[in-house]
Amino acid sequence: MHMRTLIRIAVIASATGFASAAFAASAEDFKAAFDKAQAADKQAAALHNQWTTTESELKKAKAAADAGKFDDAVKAAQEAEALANASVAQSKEQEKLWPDAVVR
Amino acid sequence: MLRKLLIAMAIVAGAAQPLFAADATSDPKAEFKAFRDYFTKRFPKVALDDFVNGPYSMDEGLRKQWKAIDEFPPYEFAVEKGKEMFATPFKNGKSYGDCFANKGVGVRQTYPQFDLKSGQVITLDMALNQCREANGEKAFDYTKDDMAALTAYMAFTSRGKAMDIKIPDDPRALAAYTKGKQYFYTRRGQLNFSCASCHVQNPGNHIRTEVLAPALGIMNAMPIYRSAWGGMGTTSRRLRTCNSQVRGVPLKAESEEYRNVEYYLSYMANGLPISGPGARP
Amino acid sequence: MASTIRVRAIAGGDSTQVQALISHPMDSGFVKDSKGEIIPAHHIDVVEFEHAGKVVFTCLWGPAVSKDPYVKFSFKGAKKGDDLKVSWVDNKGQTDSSVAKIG
Amino acid sequence: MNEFLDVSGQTRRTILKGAVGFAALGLGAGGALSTAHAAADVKGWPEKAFTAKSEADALKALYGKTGEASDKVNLDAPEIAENGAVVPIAVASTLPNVTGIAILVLENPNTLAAAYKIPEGTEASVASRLKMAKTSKVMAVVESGGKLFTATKEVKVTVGGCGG
Repeated sequence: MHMRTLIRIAVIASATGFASAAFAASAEDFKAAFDKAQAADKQAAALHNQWTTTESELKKAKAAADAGKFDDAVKAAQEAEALANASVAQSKEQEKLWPDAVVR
Repeated sequence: MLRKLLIAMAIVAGAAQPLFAADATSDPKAEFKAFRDYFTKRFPKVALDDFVNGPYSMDEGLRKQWKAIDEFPPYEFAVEKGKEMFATPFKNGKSYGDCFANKGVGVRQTYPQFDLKSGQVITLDMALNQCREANGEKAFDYTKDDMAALTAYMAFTSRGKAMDIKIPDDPRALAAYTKGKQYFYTRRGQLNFSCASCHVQNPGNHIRTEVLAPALGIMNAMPIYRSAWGGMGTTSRRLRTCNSQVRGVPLKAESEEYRNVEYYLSYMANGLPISGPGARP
Repeated sequence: MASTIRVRAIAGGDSTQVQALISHPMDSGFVKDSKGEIIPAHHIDVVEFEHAGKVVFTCLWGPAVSKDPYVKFSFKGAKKGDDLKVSWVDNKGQTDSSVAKIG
Repeated sequence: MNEFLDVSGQTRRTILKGAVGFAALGLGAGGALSTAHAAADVKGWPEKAFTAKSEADALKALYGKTGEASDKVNLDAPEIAENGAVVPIAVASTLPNVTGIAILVLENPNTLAAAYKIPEGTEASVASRLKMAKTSKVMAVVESGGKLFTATKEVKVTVGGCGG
């Protein structure tokens, strides 16, 4: 089940990756993508399960936006969002799955 | 991005299928026995008391280097510093010894403790900072050298003493134990590893370049001098490093999760000797 | 601050075994700090062990000796209760010395 | 290990920072080591040997000659280093009249790691801990009767000791 979720996330991520390459992004596009990524990251933080890769993509997005490279910034923000969503999904699945691993 | 997720997926796909039925309730005594049996059956050649030596109980080549290093281990400076700190009174004239049973000598094996008054797990590190604050001193950073030196000295005075962790008859204590267990077996970080992925399923195996330590007795060696750090590290520092290594953002040092997982693991190590401070690659 | 030198010297038979551990960063000059700047080489150059006015062992060390360096050797002619003096100097001119009793 | 906490009582501390001569510490017998200057290597420290890139250059700078392999040089080093930052290496020899022991890590940026002077009455045996940048041959060199004898062993390093 958790396998399938991760695959779904990967597929969505690659699709959005293609989409973002197709047009030139603006500061507004970045802001929208960054806000979404931050919201997802906040959920991960609440679950005490942020990924370091999410944090570095967020930083990358911010740096690209500061440099006016909004295509790159949007792409990084979308990656951050996908990673944050995956970490939230991981936490929710593990909530149910962890007892399976206990040595008995 | 896709590549990163694929890494995570590959690891999920490669993970062993659960061997046991899901059950989130706790029976510490039965789990203690099962945990110990798992390790002693899997590593029949490793003496029970040797598990506390971590990777050195698993690998002959490493063991020889450890023996050479342990002839005069680099953590001696920390033990000496900790001894001096421990003996130096606070500004109010009291000292660390006043905060502990037996003046703090040979008591490390009784930590962490479940404190019925505050309803939470108190680790040795936390008890030391509580002692400082109760006596008008500022708390130490839980990940830095001062705390490592104090705990190194206290561990040294408990060398060879059997870990002696109690779960008082209080639902909050059992809940803390269960939460610690949950933390230990919960996969996290982008690499999708739990503590158990490495230290239950793969002790003795190499991950990247390190030989993984068995979870049984893993807390008995704390604090540790790691060659990779070129210095001492506390339990908090080690746990935070574990999180980073699976690409998870580390929690705050001595956060509730860390204290609970230390409580769980220390209980699992009951009866095994304190070997801290330890030296590790 | 405590001494940077820890010594264990034990007489047994006609020979005395000496082990010493010195607290020193031994920065190689090849490592970068967290800001990406090279940490300049800072290492012990020479350690001398002296018994009864005679140098019994000299270490010449470069930056490839490990942090908190350790050395073990044995020499003849000392007995229990004798003094063994250990001194080091590094490439920044810092020094320390210590006298240990042979046990 | 058990008794070490008592050693400190017998030690005497002398930390002198800055421009202090090595001679000021009364290390009389050193001869060539009798002067020093701040923020520079001690006079007498064989800088040329320690900055040499090849083993031949290092040995020439240190001893003025090169060596030959000998089974009377015993080099004890791990096959796989647990961490390149701390690799325990011991050298011993049954050769007569040993006056010096050196250890070289051939793949390190500078090959000479440590050299030891062995006066009469001191045994031809030394153990220390060295840094290794990567997998490398380690060479033990023993100076005996004015000649150099060597032993070599490869040590695998998976975590380098120069990266911090």
